[in-house]
Amino acid sequence: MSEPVLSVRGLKVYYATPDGDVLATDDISFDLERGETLGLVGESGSGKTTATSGILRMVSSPGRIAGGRVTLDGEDMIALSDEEFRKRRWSKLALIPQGAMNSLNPTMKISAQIADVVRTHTGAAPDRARVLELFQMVGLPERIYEMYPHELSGGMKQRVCIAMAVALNPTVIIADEATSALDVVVQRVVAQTLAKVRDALGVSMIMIGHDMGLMAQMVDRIAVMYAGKIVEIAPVADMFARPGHPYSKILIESVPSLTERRPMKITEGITHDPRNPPEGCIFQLRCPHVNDGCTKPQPMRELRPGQTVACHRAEELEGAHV
Amino acid sequence: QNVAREDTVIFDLDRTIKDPDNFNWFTPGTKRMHGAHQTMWEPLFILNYNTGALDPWLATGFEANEDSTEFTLTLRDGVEWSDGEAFNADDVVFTVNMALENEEISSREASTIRAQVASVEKVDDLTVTFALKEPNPRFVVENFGVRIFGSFLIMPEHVWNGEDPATFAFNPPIGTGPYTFTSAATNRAIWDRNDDWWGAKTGFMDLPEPQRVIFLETGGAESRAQLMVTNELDAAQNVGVGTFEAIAAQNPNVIAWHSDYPYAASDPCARQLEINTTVTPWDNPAMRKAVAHIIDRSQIVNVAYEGTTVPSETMFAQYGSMAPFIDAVKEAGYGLPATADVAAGQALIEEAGWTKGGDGIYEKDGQQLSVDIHVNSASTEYTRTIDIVVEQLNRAGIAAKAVPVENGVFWGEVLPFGKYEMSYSWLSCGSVNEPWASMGRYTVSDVVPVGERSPGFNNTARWSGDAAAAYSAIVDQMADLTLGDPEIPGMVAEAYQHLDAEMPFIPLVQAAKLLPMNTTYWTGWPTAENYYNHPFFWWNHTHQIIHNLEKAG
Amino acid sequence: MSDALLDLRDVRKVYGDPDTGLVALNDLSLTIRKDEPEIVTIAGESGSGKSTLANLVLGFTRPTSGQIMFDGTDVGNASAKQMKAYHRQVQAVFQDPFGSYNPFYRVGHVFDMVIRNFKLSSNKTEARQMMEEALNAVGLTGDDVLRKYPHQLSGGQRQRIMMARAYMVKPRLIVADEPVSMVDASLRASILDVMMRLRDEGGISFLYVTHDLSTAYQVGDRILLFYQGTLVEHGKATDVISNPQHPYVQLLIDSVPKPDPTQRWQGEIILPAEEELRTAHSTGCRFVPRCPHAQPACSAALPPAYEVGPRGHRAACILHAPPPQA
Amino acid sequence: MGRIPRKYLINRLITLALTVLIAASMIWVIPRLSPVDPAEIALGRMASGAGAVANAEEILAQLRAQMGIDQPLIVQYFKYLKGALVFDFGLSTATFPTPVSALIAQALPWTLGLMILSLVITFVIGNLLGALMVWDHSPKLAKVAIPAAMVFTSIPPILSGLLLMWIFAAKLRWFPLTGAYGLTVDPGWNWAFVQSVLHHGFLPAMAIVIVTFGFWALGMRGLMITVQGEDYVKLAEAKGLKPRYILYRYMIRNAILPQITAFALKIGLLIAGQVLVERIFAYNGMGKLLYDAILDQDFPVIQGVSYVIILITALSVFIVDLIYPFIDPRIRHEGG
Amino acid sequence: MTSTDHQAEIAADKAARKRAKRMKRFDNPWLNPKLIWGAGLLLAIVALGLIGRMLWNLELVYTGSTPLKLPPLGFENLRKQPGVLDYPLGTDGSGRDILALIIMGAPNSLFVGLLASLIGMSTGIVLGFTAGFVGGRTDDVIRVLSDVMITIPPLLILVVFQSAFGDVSLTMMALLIAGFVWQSPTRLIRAQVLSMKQSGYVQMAQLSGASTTDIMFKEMLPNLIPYLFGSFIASVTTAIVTAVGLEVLGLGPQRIPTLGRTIYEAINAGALIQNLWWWWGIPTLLLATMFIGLLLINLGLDEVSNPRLRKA
Ligand SMILES: Nc1ncnc2c1ncn2[C@@H]1O[C@H](COP(=O)(O)OP(=O)(O)OP(=O)(O)O)[C@@H](O)[C@H]1O
Ligand SMILES: Nc1ncnc2c1ncn2[C@@H]1O[C@H](COP(=O)(O)OP(=O)(O)OP(=O)(O)O)[C@@H](O)[C@H]1O
Ligand SMILES: [Mg+2]
Ligand SMILES: [Mg+2]
Repeated sequence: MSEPVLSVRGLKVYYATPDGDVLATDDISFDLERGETLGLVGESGSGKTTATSGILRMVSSPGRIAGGRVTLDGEDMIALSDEEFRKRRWSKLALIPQGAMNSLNPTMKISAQIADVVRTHTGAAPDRARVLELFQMVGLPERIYEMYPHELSGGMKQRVCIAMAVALNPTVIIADEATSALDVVVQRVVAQTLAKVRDALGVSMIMIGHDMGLMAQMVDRIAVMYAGKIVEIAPVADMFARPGHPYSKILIESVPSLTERRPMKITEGITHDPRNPPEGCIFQLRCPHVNDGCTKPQPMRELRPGQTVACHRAEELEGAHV
Repeated sequence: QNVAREDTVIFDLDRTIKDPDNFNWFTPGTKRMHGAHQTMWEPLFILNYNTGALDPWLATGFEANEDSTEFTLTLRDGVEWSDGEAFNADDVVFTVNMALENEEISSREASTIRAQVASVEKVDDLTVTFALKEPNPRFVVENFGVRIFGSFLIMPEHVWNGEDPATFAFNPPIGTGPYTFTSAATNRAIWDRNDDWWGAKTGFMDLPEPQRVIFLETGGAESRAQLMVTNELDAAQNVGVGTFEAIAAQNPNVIAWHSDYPYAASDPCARQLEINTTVTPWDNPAMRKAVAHIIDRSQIVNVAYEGTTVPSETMFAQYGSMAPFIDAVKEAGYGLPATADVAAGQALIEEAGWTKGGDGIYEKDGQQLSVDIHVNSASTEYTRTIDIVVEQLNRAGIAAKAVPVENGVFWGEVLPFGKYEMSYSWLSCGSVNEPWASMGRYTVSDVVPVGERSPGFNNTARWSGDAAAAYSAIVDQMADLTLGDPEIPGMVAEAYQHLDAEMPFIPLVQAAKLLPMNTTYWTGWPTAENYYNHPFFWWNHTHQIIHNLEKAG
Repeated sequence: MSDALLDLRDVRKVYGDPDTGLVALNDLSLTIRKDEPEIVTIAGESGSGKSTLANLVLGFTRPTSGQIMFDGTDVGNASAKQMKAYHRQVQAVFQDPFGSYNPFYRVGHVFDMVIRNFKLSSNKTEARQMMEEALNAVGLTGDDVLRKYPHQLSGGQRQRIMMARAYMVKPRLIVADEPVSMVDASLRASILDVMMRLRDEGGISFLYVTHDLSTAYQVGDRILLFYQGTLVEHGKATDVISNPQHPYVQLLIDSVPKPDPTQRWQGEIILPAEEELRTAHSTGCRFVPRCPHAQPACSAALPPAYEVGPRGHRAACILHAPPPQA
Repeated sequence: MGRIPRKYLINRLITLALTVLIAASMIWVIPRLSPVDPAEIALGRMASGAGAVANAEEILAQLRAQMGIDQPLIVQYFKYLKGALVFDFGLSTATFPTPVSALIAQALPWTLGLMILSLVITFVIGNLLGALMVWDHSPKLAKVAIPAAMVFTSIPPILSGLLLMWIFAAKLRWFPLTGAYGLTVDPGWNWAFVQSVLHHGFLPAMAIVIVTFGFWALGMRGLMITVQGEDYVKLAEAKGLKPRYILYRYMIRNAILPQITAFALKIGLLIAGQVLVERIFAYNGMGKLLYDAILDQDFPVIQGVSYVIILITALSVFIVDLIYPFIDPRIRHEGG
Repeated sequence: MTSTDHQAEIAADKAARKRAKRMKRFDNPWLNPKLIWGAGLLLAIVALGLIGRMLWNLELVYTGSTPLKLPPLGFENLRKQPGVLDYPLGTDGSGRDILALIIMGAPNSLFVGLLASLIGMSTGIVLGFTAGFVGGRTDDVIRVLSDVMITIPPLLILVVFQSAFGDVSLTMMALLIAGFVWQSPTRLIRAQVLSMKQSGYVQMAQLSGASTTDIMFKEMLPNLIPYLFGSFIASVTTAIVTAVGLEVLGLGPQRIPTLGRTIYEAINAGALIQNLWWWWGIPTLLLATMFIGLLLINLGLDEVSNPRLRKA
């Protein structure tokens, strides 16, 4: 296997709050291979966006990066100065933000917002043709060149963000819930667009979301996050066929089916206070299979080649329903 | 063209020139004070405040008939308007007739002429005769002599003829003075010397030294003080004594009327407390007298004026020219003491049936002895004086309260209609060289009921009764006597006994103005040592001041 | 029609000018019967008029034309007093469970309000019992939640409490506007389960508004699909979803990502330039600009709902027009 | 965007006319609530100069006629409204019979020119400082110094004016003490005059700037905090744009929009607030005119000045409403 | 092993203690230091007024009750007179004691500000709720009215009142100023009411059969409190600045000592050139104190209601 294009080791991002630190992203590690799409899933608040901002070094007060290492293309990102790192942003590491609806400057034309990132990183503003080429790549009509964000629909804005992300041929694109706010039809169009440019440009991608259905459609590997920790990483086929962690199982099984009506899985319990994670397994308060061993630390371990999991009962529970 | 600072004299202007393009002085506004009647328009005579004499200017003299109903004025030969036309009797007759015929021109001088003159006639080019409606020995000084502030100014017939005097703007203006109008904006007016001035040609007087005269709006005491310190101003309007000392400390070239404390020059209008004689309990002369006893004039001088003026001894302005009359009153025993005699005042109040209540205030029939004193809020000098009077009255047992009102309201609604119990005023103002102008303002002929406007703001105290009638009889007699008649001082003293007994108003203090004058560029300013006239440079007699200025160093 | 609980007749809602404004809901007729409680799903993409319908039924807005009858009263013209009485019968659960709580008060406030205003009980212990019972119905206990502030609860708990609140009023109908779209996948099931239990055990009908077809399939008895304010297809949920007949509904169902990496999307769909055909002037089928089967006749008039299957399965598309009778 | 729809324009024009009409009526009514007779006051003022006036009745009658107050109130009112349309407010009572419009014509250019300029400077400085208070990359000093500087906002403008005058004109002599331009320059479009005007205008302008910038700074601070949390600012950062560029183009550009409306709303208040600054610097703008008129109780002038201030405010609100869609592309003219 | 355990324990203990300390500090957002300082400064001014009234001879605010222009204790004036203990803050040009003046004046200025904005706020609440709730014509009328009021200079109204009544009292002045501070709370509340009307909990209340007054006062008003408080403080500042502005113009109450009028008199008497800095400087300092207090409260309130601003 070649060297991963992006490698994250022990990343910790904490938010200070009046009642102590929120361990929003706590000691996560993963690799992103060249040309691969990695899905990062987890329920709302599990720290997906926070992990992204940690990688992009965009954690602002009250948050802070409490530790960890990020290597991009063999370069240690943590060691770079702010100014150096700024130059790496977008040219190597682009972001399709969560909520593209609000991610475009309302008082700037679409074209200008694409142009300014190109100008900043290459020194020259792109000509009209280049911008239109980008529009075409994501299936946007030419007429939006002169338009302002509010004149576009949500799906179009999302695609503008995609166009912007690929403008500089970055090495890695992080798509943070690029489609969750959209209708299914539009979501499908946007997802397809994303897949198309990814394949055309050969970029590596991290796709963040909580919709397992969409993940099944789009990604090569999946990392499951729960309460700031990654609990399982597996190739997408393995993940759906043989999820190793009870939480992964729940995620997969709670996707309602369109083909058969069956009683739904009900999981009870409330996620722990993110400031006070329990000792040992992070999921123990909601896990249906909890036992005494769960209070011991649960390191990630290889279940089978390519599939790692943080559960001491993984083998034992395999095949069991939640 | 530029004129060097050392050839320029800069006077202070304490208000905006609202309408710098209009030189029709018959309509109200600042159409004269910004240099027009100080440099461009000359008066016929100028009253000398030191000697009481009328110095001839555009006129050379006058004669009156026996009963002072007809006056003949002789004009100076060789006077020219700045456009070269001769100034002569036609101009005088034209201008006076204009005032007589046009009731809508409302300036005070025009109204006065209208009230006094029956007709005017030219005798020859340099002689004019006025027929008056009533005898008035003071006709010339009142109308043409710069008695106070201005005089009736003669306008050029050849420019004004055919114009509507109510609306004519008279721009560009011309005059007979040694300066012509150069430019004006709302905050300054510039006048440049006319080297072809008639006075120099005829030998009447040399050309004045300043090549340029500027009247500059300064924007308040602080800025005028700063301008004075930085030599950007040659003569400033009134400042407080502390301010003057601060200026002088920073710029030793700045002087005032007196070289030492109290620095200030006296103003022709002495301050007084007007008492409405129709309102109980102040309709009782004894009560008014009691107030007079209670007031401590020296405290007013010390606090409100910081010692820059003196307590009034009589109703008159204490100029040298008034000395004979003041002395006569004092000799007769009617002069006022500088300090109070509170006990005497309280005795009078108690005699009138009042007794002191628990809170130290007099009471009668369950009523407190109280008084509202109206005061014009336009100046802190006024309000401070009344603050002190109020304090003094309160301490003596009279519940006094000051009621400050705005200038226009004070003069338009309060004073003339008698809508006050007591008020701060300077209504005995008028006499500067003879006593009638002031005394004539309290005669019974001017008494009207409260709520009607008292004619000419005279006797707003509505003083009537036997004493007032006796007083009026003497004063009316005085009215027809020629100026300087030796009978007059005696008559003043005789009339004054009634004033003293009844006190329709209580003289407080002399008014003073502290005008800083800068000797950095110019010397020859009017001062107590160099008393060619008084120093109010916004008056029509400023011609004299400018002629007296000499380049410093 | 005395057996109709809720009866909508040609209900139309236009925002703005009645002639040129935006038709949020186009002449909808719908009946929910008294005798058999059911979950009626209202589905469609964003902006298709689902919430408008919910608000009309709840009396928050009044229809531009048409009538909404509830058990004999005209909801569109109800007085304030009638409205209060009406709300005893019809309750709601909204999309954003957090927004439904006044942040100033403890959770108990939502119950107190109902009890006080509807005079459900004047006795404290009785009231407490009612709350407890309602909370138990959604799997919670009063001690757990009533003294807490809303932000101290999880999203799922908040939404279940809202269900409990609606249930406590013992209404005949609950309008649930996207009750699970802001709740995590893992908690979704429990809320939908509550809905089904309330239907079965409490005899309460639901107007279940959602854009998520899979949950509609799981819990819905009947489904109505909207496109830009018009009803395009309706019928039994299982019928419609497993066998959609309207091109839009087909596209919709095809676009739902399948949670199976081996069954990825086939083919590519293209969205034409968005163009809304929903001013009051618009005629014809609203789906024309995106429809692969569009034909000139589609734009002429709004197609009626043709019968396309058993048990009242109907679709408003001329593809299903019965062949003209000879 | 683009053309302004006719219906919207008409709508806004009606609002404008209505606002001006109501405000103008109020400034007409208010002085008439006062029990004093303006003619008596004018006469009183005439008398206050010398302590007496002859032919009072005659003058009064004339004053009444000239002021138009001898007519029934309703006639006066409509005459006033008619006059206001063409900026004819009658004659000043303090400097009778100067037309009020002439006085305003003299003062207005100074106010419009320099005072508005200083308001604009204040606006710019205030907003910039407000933005810097929030911006992550501002120097530490700015975050302490700016709030401290806002204490000046509590100082009455006259005092700030006097202190500036005292330090910079009297002591340091960097600037002239008073006036709008030098004594030796000729008004006109020549360089010397312009220079002189700027030199003279600096201190009065500063006096206004230092006491009013805090208002804008505080407002901007709040808006910037909101904008700072917006997703588009975060994305801009992720885009690796230069911080300064983000500050101007993404943050200030968006945060400033409500401030522009506020500026239009405040403009009248700010002009009126300058009265004393204009007075101590003998700077003859609208403020000074108003101040003198207040001292003289010259109601026609007060009315005229107030009317012009009202008109300026209403017009600026109107203009901002019209151009707002051009500066904020999100807003579209409604009703078109 | 045990030693590292022990160390870890100590470290954990330390961390816990630190966390506890931090928690305490943040326990109650209202214990914001800015808020406390701000309120403290204002209370100090009130205390100056209250305690001063008991301890100091207030007769000294009358004209001529002290020597003129004495400097504060420890200074000398231009005439080389030293300050005396009887008048520790010096005296003014009319023979009044500056300490007595500020004891009387500072609470007066605060009073005007508080009263004016109290009235303005109440008006704003009533009108804002009415406009937001009733809507339609009523809303239009209120909007036009507030637009009109914004365009009218307060000066004009004050001038007229003074000429009509000769003088204004503090209360009257506060009333007049209130006429100019109600617009912004009105707008703010109207906007809030409009958006709250759409909010879930108001709809829930409607569904729960709550009456309109209940909805306004029980559901909406409590949530407006932070806004109202912030807006109140802002309008107190505006009101004080307006009041002082008018007083400095000489248009305020004539007979009641206020900070603005003291400054007005100082300026009129040429205090600057006479170096009578205490005459204008001490009232200005008090105004600045008041203003800083209000500013701090405002900033503090901002932090309370907007946690993003709180420092970690
Ligand atoms: N500024 C902050 N202060 C305190 N806690 C924060 C802050 N920002 C985020 N958090 C907390 O950090 C945790 C992770 O948040 P994050 O936004 O990364 O979640 P996410 O996985 O992206 O969720 P979603 O799917 O909703 O986007 C959450 O518990 C959140 O409440
Ligand atoms: N108060 C309103 N005024 C004007 N237009 C409105 C209003 N409320 C809704 N609309 C419009 O009516 C249409 C239908 O809106 P509605 O909220 O019913 O859609 P929805 O189906 O609930 O969408 P979503 O799934 O996004 O909640 C939309 O185009 C919306 O913009
Ligand atoms: Mg996220
Ligand atoms: Mg909706």
